[in-house]
Amino acid sequence: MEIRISGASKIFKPDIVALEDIYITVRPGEFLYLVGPTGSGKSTLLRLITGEARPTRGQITVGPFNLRKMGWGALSYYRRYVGVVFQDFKLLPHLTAYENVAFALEAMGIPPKEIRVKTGEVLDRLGLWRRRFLHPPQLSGGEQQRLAIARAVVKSPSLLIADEPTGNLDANTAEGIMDILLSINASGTTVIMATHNQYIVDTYRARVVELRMGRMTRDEEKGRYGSYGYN
Amino acid sequence: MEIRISGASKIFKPDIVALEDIYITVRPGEFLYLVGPTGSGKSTLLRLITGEARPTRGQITVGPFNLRKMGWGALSYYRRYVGVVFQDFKLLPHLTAYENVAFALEAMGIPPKEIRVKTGEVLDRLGLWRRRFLHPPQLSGGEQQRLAIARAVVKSPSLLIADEPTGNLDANTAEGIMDILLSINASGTTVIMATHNQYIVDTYRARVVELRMGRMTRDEEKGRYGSYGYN
Amino acid sequence: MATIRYILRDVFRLLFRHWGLTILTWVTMMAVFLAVGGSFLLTSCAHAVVAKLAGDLTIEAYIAKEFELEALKPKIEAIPHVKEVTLVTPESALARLKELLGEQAQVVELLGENPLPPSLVLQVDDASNADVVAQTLRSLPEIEDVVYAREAANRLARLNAVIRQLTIGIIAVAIMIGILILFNTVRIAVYSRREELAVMLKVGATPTYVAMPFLLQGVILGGLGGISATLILTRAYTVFVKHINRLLPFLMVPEGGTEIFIQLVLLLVGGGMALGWICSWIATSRHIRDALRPL
Amino acid sequence: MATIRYILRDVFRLLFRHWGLTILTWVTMMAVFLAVGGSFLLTSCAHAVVAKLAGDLTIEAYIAKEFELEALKPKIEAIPHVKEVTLVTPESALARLKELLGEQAQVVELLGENPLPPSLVLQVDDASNADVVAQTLRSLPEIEDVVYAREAANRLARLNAVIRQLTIGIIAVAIMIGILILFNTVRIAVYSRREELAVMLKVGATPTYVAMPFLLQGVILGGLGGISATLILTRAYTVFVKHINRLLPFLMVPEGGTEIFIQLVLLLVGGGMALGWICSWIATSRHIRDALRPL
Ligand SMILES: Nc1ncnc2c1ncn2[C@@H]1O[C@H](COP(=O)(O)OP(=O)(O)OP(=O)(O)O)[C@@H](O)[C@H]1O
Ligand SMILES: Nc1ncnc2c1ncn2[C@@H]1O[C@H](COP(=O)(O)OP(=O)(O)OP(=O)(O)O)[C@@H](O)[C@H]1O
Ligand SMILES: [Mg+2]
Ligand SMILES: [Mg+2]
Repeated sequence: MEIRISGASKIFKPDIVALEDIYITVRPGEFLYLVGPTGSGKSTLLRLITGEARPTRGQITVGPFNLRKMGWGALSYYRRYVGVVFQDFKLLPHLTAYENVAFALEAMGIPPKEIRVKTGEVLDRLGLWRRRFLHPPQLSGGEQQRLAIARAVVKSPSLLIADEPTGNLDANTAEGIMDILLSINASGTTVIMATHNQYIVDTYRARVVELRMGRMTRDEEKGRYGSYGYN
Repeated sequence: MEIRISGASKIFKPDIVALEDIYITVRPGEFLYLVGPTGSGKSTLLRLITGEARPTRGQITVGPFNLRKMGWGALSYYRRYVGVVFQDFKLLPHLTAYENVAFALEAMGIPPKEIRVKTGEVLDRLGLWRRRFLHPPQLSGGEQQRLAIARAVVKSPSLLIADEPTGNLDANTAEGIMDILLSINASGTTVIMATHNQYIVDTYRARVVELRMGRMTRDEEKGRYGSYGYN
Repeated sequence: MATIRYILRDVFRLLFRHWGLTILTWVTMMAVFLAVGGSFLLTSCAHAVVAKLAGDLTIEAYIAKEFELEALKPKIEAIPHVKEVTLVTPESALARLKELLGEQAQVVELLGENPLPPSLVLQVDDASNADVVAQTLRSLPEIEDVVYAREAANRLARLNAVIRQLTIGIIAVAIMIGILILFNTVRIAVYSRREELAVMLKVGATPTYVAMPFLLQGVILGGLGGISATLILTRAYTVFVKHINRLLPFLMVPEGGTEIFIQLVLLLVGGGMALGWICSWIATSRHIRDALRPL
Repeated sequence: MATIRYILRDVFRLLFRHWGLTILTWVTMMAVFLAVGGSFLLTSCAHAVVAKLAGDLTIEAYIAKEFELEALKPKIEAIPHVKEVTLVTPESALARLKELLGEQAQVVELLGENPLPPSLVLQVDDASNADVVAQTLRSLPEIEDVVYAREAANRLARLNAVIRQLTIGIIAVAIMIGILILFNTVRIAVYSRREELAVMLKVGATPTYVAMPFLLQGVILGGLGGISATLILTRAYTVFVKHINRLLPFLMVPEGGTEIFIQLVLLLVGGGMALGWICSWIATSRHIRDALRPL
């Protein structure tokens, strides 16, 4: 699905300008890093794309969906095609790790057998199979983060949004996660990933969009993390 | 306050060995990094020190407090002297950023005037003063993390426990946080910090304790992040 | 479809995970329905007792000697609101007078010839119609005099009216209280899960899929509350009526018939399920709207 | 101390942040108290009516001609449970008989000399004591005969007993339902904040500091519910009694006195506050215990 953001601004109630005049087009199957200092508007931009937030000005379309004006029904239909790794995970604490992943498939009405196979596969791939009966609060920070990734990835989305998916992971595990994201991307899924991880961005080179104080300051093919790193 | 952990093990209900036979003594005023891959037991060890978890075997004392056997009253009294930055922040969503910080002082019965001064100072220092009226869900990931740090730091604790305090921060901001933690440490506070941030550990050298699968595998003065980094 | 399976599983999860809350809500609903059903039974029973008393109320019509008693009977029976007519011959009237005088019955012996006229004793369908019937009777040429407890009839009629008002009032208040409590309970229950609800919607669940378990939970709890209240009331009413009729047989409280319990079932079980659905719907839809509203 | 200030501020935060919930809880409590207080008033009022009817109950004692009426009176008045004694001379007895006979009063003219004995009319303090008093009277040599509505006396006594049982039963059920609903409401309210509560304890707040706002909130809501229910009941009772006494003056329902409303205030406001505290305590302490229990 192609993403077109044209002239999007987001101003929060009193006067917080989270985003200003953003123009980005993401081609289907692209891999895009979103970088920038804290509070620069990365999560807000991702929220515009997932339909959690609506731009104050400007247009956003994702494939056939116009996110400016979309009803409830269309929104939940749209979200089936979008996998999201939230910065704060947003796992369901009353479900086990297994159920948290299975739920994303159940909501799509997929039959139980298929769910069992897919959920088992993805948990195994993310090293969570032995933790499948634990509830999110019983998991370590990194395990929670991997569970959030598993839930986003399991439904083979057309678009994968990952907000800081390696913040709680050690370097080795982070590389493992990148392998997964890249292989999903290789199978045709568009991936947008907001990150502070300089090593990842500089190693797995891809398109980099930089935000600073809500404005787009850089958009490079095969870019680097940028100057506000550990120079 | 001196921390003595001798022979502590933590086994979760069925058979998850989160920690095994840990011996650590932390001198008052020391700065200690806790490193190790995800799920190696760092948070569990910190929880033993804060009294959130109780060791299955072994002893833990912090200054005059014996954490093996401590009643409710003693526990909440003890917690006034310990500042904790939780890995998942644990901010109060119905309070504003300002109130979240002020609350930690109110719980200690500190008079309003003093609270106003201290809270203002710490918010300013962490760059959150302009966000003081926002509620945690309205803050960016990095802002939430800094707010969690502010809340732990504001009460000038004798012991500061920080679990992955830079996971959602860009490199510049992370360095700013390290400056704050080091200056607190310089004023006599013991600091224990669990982290995956190789750059920080390797730059601001201090004692490093490494955990792997619940066992202590390294304990070095002026140590380095270790071999499981981006080698 | 698989979706239905998942929804049903979620309903049972909702019910069993917080079984303490489920039981409390159930018992609360039952309590509310007990109050509604109890006041329904109590008032309908008071109504029956008063109706019974009113049925005991009679009008006596004294008949001029020259008319034939038997011929008059059908004519009287044709008067509207007259339920039953009994003939009283002068002989039985004298016997009743003796009985009335009791200890002083020997006085009657002094009378010689029986001076009492023949009469008719009428029962009216409702105490409030006694006045009308009495007037109709007075206008008949055959009737010499009409005697009835006008005051008692009026009292019963008014008592009946007041009890009817009270019934409506009490049931209305009980139902309002019930709705309030149900709604509140469900509202807080959903409120405590509003974040989960929001997450589910963010992960691609449709509003219907998310809301349905809550709606069915509401229906099940409402239905359970209604059923258990009906069972308890049925049992309690039978015991209560037996007790009352043993202690106060003159009240002749009606034993619970089938049709009164069909009414109860419809009122409590049907009402409970409908209420459960509506309350859950109101409570859930609000949070769903909140969760789906973009920032 | 500063702590008290913070706690009071938190109470108002709790009350005003979720003002919808506050109002709902308040109204729910009010509804419960209306039910409790209403059944209290209704039954105490039915009790008063029956007591009034029982007071109308009289025993007639016929006296042998040779005894002096006036001399007998103090002796009778000394019998336990006798409340009032009235003398009835043979002349007034005859007048009553005529009245009783109504249309057939001319019969009495045939009697010639007045055959009726002098009598005493007694009022008993309670219908259930009528039997005892009657027996005592019969044992007196001066008394020739004793006549009283034994059946009516027994009925009233039993009715009184049943109403007393009913009062206790209804109030007990209403209070139980009330406690259940209150507890449930508070429980869910605290439940929905259990995570905040846990965080507060982790940041160094004492259990007391965390629990106090909930306890005070419970007390305030309980008190408010009680006060508003009392006000509504006072007003409603006055209107209701006026209405009833206009429609059914013979019942002579007692107007609400001061002492009945002092009872109400104690029952509802005091009870509400105590209940609010207890329910909040149970609900809160559980979550505090859970939050402080180490892993
Ligand atoms: N709902 C909201 N109301 C008000 N301000 C908001 C809201 N959401 C975000 N903001 C503000 O908008 C700015 C951008 O937030 P955003 O979460 O997009 O930052 P970010 O780039 O994701 O930062 P981080 O790297 O720390 O996650 C922040 O300063 C934040 O305080
Ligand atoms: N309450 C619990 N019940 C069962 N298992 C638990 C519980 N808490 C932690 N664990 C398990 O113990 C192990 C250690 O967890 P811990 O949170 O200490 O890891 P960590 O070193 O902090 O990892 P991370 O860097 O990802 O935060 C994990 O595998 C986790 O699943
Ligand atoms: Mg962010
Ligand atoms: Mg951890």
